[in-house]
Amino acid sequence: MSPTLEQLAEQYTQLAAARVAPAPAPAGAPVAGLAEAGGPVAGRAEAGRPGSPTPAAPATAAAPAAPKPPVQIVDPALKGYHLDVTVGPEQVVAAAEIADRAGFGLDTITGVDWIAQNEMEVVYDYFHPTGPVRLVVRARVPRATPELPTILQVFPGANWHERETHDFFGIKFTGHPNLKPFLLPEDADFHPLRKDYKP
Amino acid sequence: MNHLHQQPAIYLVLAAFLLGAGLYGLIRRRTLIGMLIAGELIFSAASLNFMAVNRFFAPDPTVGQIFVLFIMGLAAAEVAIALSIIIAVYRNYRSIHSTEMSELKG
Amino acid sequence: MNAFPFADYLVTAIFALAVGLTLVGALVAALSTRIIRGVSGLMICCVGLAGLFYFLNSPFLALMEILIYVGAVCVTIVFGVMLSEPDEPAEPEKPGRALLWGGTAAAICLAVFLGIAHLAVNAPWATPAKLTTDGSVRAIGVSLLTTYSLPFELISVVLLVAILGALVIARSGRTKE
Amino acid sequence: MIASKDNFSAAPASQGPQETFTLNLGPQHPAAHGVLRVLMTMDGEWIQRAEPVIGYIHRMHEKMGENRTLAKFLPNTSRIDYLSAMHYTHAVVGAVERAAKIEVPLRAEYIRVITSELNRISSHMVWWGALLLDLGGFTPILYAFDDREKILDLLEGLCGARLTYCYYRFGGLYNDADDAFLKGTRDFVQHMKPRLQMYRDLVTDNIILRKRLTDIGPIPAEMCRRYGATGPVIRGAGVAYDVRRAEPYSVYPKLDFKIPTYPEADSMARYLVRMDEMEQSLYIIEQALDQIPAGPFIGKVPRVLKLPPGDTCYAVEAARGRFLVRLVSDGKDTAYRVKLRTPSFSNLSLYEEASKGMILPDALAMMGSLDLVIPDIDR
Amino acid sequence: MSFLALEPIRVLLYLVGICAFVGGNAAYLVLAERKGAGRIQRRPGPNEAGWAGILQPLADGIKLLAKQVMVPPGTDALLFRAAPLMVMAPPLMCLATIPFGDTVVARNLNIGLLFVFSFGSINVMALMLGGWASRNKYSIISAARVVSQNVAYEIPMLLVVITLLMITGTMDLNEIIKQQAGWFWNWNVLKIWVNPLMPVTFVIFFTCMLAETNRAPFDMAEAESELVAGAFTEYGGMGFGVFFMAEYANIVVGCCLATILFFGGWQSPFGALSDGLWGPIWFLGKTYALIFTVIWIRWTFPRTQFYSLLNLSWKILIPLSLFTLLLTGAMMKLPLLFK
Repeated sequence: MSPTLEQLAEQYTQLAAARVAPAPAPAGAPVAGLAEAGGPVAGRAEAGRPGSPTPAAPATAAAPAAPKPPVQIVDPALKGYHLDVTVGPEQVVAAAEIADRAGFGLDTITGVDWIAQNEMEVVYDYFHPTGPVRLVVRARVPRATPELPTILQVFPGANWHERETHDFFGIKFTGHPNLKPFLLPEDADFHPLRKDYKP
Repeated sequence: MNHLHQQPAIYLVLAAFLLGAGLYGLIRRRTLIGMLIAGELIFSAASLNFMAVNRFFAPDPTVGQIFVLFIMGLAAAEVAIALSIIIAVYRNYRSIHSTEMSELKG
Repeated sequence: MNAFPFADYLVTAIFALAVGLTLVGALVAALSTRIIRGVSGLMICCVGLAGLFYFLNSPFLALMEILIYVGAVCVTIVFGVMLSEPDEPAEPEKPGRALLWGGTAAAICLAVFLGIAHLAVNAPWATPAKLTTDGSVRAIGVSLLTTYSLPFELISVVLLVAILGALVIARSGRTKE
Repeated sequence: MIASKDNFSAAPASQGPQETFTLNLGPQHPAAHGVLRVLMTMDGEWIQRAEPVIGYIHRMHEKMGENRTLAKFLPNTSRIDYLSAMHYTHAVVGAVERAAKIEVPLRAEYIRVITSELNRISSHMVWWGALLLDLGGFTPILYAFDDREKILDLLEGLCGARLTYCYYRFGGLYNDADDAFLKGTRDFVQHMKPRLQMYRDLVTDNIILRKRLTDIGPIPAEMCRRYGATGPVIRGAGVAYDVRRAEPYSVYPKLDFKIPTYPEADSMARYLVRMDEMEQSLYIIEQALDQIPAGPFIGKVPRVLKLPPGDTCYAVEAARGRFLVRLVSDGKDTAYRVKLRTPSFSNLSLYEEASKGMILPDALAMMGSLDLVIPDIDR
Repeated sequence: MSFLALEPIRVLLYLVGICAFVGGNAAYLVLAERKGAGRIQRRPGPNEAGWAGILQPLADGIKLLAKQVMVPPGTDALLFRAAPLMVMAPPLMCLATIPFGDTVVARNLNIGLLFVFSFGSINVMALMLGGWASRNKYSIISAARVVSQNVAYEIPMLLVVITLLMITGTMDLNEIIKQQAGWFWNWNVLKIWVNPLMPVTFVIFFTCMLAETNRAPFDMAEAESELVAGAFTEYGGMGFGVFFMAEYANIVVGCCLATILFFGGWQSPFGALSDGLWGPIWFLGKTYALIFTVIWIRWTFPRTQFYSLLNLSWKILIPLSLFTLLLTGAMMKLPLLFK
């Protein structure tokens, strides 16, 4: 029932290709990245132990500034997930829908504050209840106006995760009905996980 | 033989008082449950009268007691019905104040 | 007779207690603004009445009074109170109106009370009878099943109808939602 | 099962005249284990909407992870879910080892499995007692604590801590398991098997318990997936999802165990899953004790541990479900970002939808069957 | 001199004794409960105050007395204070008619059974007023539960009692005991030639008693994991203490009644040795055995769910007790057909 990794990669590649007018540069070569990066697909499901030597794409782990392909199949023994997808902020709902159709469950949503690039990264983790596939969807938003649509209508579980991310990073999930402070005090107007936060 | 508790007048006056209090409550109370309570007072007045007269003046002392038993049964039945009506009324009007349900529109 | 007069005083005191409970309970039931206190008043009144019934040589009815009025009627009323939260309206009547109506009602009730009390005190009652029976349960039971069997059956029918009626009325409100 | 938007709107679901009232359950309430507050909109005893309000003991572990070195951050994780500290340190240790490509000796991995499973049993025992406490049965928790005490003694002998263990180290363990521990564990397994049978006789087969839990609080598999509920919750919905099998880590692939699932998806299913899991954990411990090799207990680890830039995930099957650590590094000796994905957070997030229309005692029974640890939610 | 004259003295004297009995019982039953719970849970229970914790009730009492009775703002202060008194009065009254021995009885009414039930019914009202007056949502839910529960369980209980009334033909508690003289198979609970369902009747009675006294597994009123402390949530100090003691006093009354109705009261199990001081010994022995059963049940079972509790009454206990009632009637009247 669950689609194979390659089918998923294909779907996400199409999604990434459909992205129109990307704000940052990295979407320059959308389709190219798939085949090469997905080289060492064999043995992805078996070894979960760390330390098994695999020559898998060290490029993904490179400095975030370097342009990287939007869809990558990575070695789970090194990364802990199988598919690394980068989409535009407006595409997260579509990405979530693909994950939903493929039977993924929402693992978590979180942010990373890349203050050097003046960007915020929102990371959606998905796990699969029946297949051994894990999926990571990333989207980057500018640090000044961190906004992207909510995926609440696809995964209702995103409610709390998005609220938490909003708490910690100040990322606005447009369409979320209840973005009031969640883990922080009710009157909190700060976002402690931003790198420039000084308590 | 002139113990206080063997004077019929005391019981009868007390019964009259209960009746008066019940009447007053029935007039002045503005909620249905309040009126129900006042009604119970009037029932009690009747019971007390029955019992007193039965004790002191009746030839067969079981008659009054049986009547009081009947009154109690009726009172219980009345309360059950009245309360179910009150709850039904409350569902419809969101209020059980007697002044607020003066209209009888269907 | 008066081998131990203190006992007489005690009896009188208990009797006075019963009368007092009845009076106070009735007053609270009729006058208090909070409905829940009204029910408590009714309860107190019924306990007092039970005491009076005991003095009227009918312990059975005294206990029935407590069982039915306190254990059933008052509880049902409190339950109704809980379901419909009826405190007296927050905004009181206009004072003049309240005085007028309250005065009228009080006058009427006082008149009724005084009239009946006058009758009760001054009526040419026969002399109180000596205690014949102790109003035992057995006597009541026998007369219920012989002389008064028809009313007895009728009252059970009434109770049955009341139960069913209460069920029907209370349910119809539910299904309407 | 798609939750409509008005699930989250402020107004309660009912239309028409208001017959509802708000019940503020918690933050101090006997059934909220810890400081959980649930704002309930009730219609009589029926819950129209139950919104968990969390964050009362939020400690911002993630920020602490950014401010201290990885080795210093490690003890923090055992405070997140204080009932299954082993699993949580395991995840952090695993993530670091995965990112830094540290080889772990086999003996250390076996001891990790043994201690993890012991911790799982002790955690489930606390849950078992607490659930029965929620259901008004006071006695079982004391039996459970009696047995749990043995586990705590074993682990205390190993690492000195009784609750917030920090036994795992990057590349291995804090110290080697001595023979006393191994023998004690063997004895414990033998002791525990009849005890589990007694638990079953005393509690599981009790008709009142069955009536309290059967068909109460159904959480179907689809809802679990959409809310990300894992662990016994999703296994109680009939999905054999277990991180130990789905994303194998440590030496679990070498060990034989069943993933207990029950398709009923009700509270009883979740209850039975956990009871069976204790049995399976004992079985795993037995195997691990048989297979444990000799050798070093810690591998070669650089003195100053610096992770290569990039992100790494490591998930473990904690007692409450999937615990995921996401480490983002920028090449320094502290993590650039630590994300701790805790199972109770996701498991509780479905409470609002799942408890709709239940009556209060059932909703609390369901909450008990979710096995919540509040610091695990708040972090 | 009328029977009213001397009785009050006797009743008063006995009431003092009964107050002491109830007070001591309530205090020490709490200790017994805690000790029993400790025993069941393999822990010592209270063992600090005095030898083996024998002074624990005293310490508890002092602690409760020293605490302030808080009347929360917004409550009906009068009812709030009256409720604990109201809840304590009925068991005191009820015990006045309980015959502890052939002659050891405060006031043997010829309708003692009715007396116990009529005063027992005040208990509901008291709990309900306490819950309502607290103005606490848990308390109000609890009060509503108390009423539904007690109304539901009063019916099968009264039906069982009517069954017994048909068998014994009297409401005089001492008379009921005297009818069960002789060996223990003459106890009502074993009189299966009168009604083969007598043991079942006792089980119904006992279940109803547990429910009426709000004991686990039917402790819906308190339900500490759901309603915090139910109707007593807002009570502190001695207000709570009185509620707590009343619970135990009610258990004592209920177990006394069960002893009288089903286990031969002060009769010894083998016909002899039931007069004089032996009567109270047998009576108390049986009563405490039943009380221990109550404690035992509490610490063994989880609480039932409220609606299955009501279902148990309306769907099982009431039909069953009606059936035993009919069966008893039939078995009593059948021999008349063949005369």
